[in-house]
Amino acid sequence: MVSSDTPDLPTAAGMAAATVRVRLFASLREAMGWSEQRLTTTVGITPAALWPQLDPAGLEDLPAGVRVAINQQFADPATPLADGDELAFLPPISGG
Amino acid sequence: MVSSDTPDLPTAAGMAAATVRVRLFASLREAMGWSEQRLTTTVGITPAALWPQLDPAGLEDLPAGVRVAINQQFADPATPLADGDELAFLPPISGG
Amino acid sequence: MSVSLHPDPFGPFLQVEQWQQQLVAGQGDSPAAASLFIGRVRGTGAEGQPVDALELEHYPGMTETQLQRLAVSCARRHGVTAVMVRHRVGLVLSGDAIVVVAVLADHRGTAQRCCQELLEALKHEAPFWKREWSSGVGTWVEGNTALDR
Amino acid sequence: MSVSLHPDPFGPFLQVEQWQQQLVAGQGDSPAAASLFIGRVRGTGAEGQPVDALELEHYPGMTETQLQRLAVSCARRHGVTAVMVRHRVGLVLSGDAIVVVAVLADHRGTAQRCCQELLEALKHEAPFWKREWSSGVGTWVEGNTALDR
Repeated sequence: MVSSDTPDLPTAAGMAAATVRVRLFASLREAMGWSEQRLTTTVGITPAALWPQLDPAGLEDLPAGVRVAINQQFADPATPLADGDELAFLPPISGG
Repeated sequence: MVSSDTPDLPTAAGMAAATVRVRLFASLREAMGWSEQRLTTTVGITPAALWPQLDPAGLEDLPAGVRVAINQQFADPATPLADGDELAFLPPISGG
Repeated sequence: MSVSLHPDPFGPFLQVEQWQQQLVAGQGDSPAAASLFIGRVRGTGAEGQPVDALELEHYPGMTETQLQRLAVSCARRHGVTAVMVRHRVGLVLSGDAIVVVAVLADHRGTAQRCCQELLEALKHEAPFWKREWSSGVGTWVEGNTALDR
Repeated sequence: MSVSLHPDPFGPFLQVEQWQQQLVAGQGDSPAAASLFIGRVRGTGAEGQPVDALELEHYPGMTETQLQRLAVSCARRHGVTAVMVRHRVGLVLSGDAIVVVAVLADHRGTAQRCCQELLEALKHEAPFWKREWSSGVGTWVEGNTALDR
């Protein structure tokens, strides 16, 4: 049963708004010209689907070697995002 | 031509006397009850052939795992000894 | 498990020694084997140019968590007694220590394997990004050198 | 190549640090990779009995030469920059460092492999003999523990 008292809850997947904190690092941060933004998008959108909206070149795909972290853990770019998530795009790692 | 003026030189292999310094270490030293002796033997004798003369049990073969060093270098037990050589019998190594 | 990031230079041997002393004070027994790796900033870059310094960017929060996770997982897999990781962040001068991995274990093989594996893991799975500074020009290093490079 | 035997206890980290500082003073450049191994006397023997100390016998002259030879050969084979070996002789108390192997190289893989290989080589090819002292009874250790023991 769906209550009509809770209009903010989705009645179908992908309809509710989600605020996501997006972070970029290193070469990716410099290429895009920003390090962090708050973005209002749709609950359930995936990092892969969000990327073309962020990339100034409007490329469909994540650049080769770029990995995704959700809430500071590596995640599949096809993971659905939830409201309040911290999403990061990470260029190829070079530590140690 | 063989000179009769040098009676100490061998006229046939294995005839001349050789003085060898024999050393034992660790468990072998304790089993045999001595650590070092000077031994007069025949030039060209091998450590393997010398062993039965040293071993109180009179065993023909070197005990399993025992290695030989001649002049402080690992050597084959079948290496002929020369006068003045330092010969050591080394029980199994356990360093590091 | 002892993992930390250092914005300032540290003495790698001092770090390992203090860590080990604390462990022994706590446990009363020194494990028989310690395997260590210390990585320093190379004086020359991939193209042979002189490198003045490396700048090390990280992801505050995630980097620490990820290092801790890698260390715990490697320690469990190999059954070692204790693992230490020290990693510089920020500007690291040429010749300075950038990473230290130390593993204590009862046996040499497990200590060595865990130390090697954790080093590879952190090079590929902990979020760090290097920028080489050479004659005032900074270049991001994309990916890690191979084991033999 | 720096190889030495020590009748008295030494601080393994101090040994490595001093050696490295001398190298850098001489060469002016710190190699990028250092791989180290420190072995200590176990508090328990092969049968689980408490061990108070190890007595380490060696073959004066041959042991030093052989260690040097093994270090040079391993360093050449792997193309590393420098190798250090410190080894105790005489009575070594439980928990004390008995052996230190340190390798400096330009690349982590070569440093790690050379360090491991040299450790195995010296355990099998350098004349040392261990006697475990436990409750006043000394027992010669025949052969080395396997890598995983």
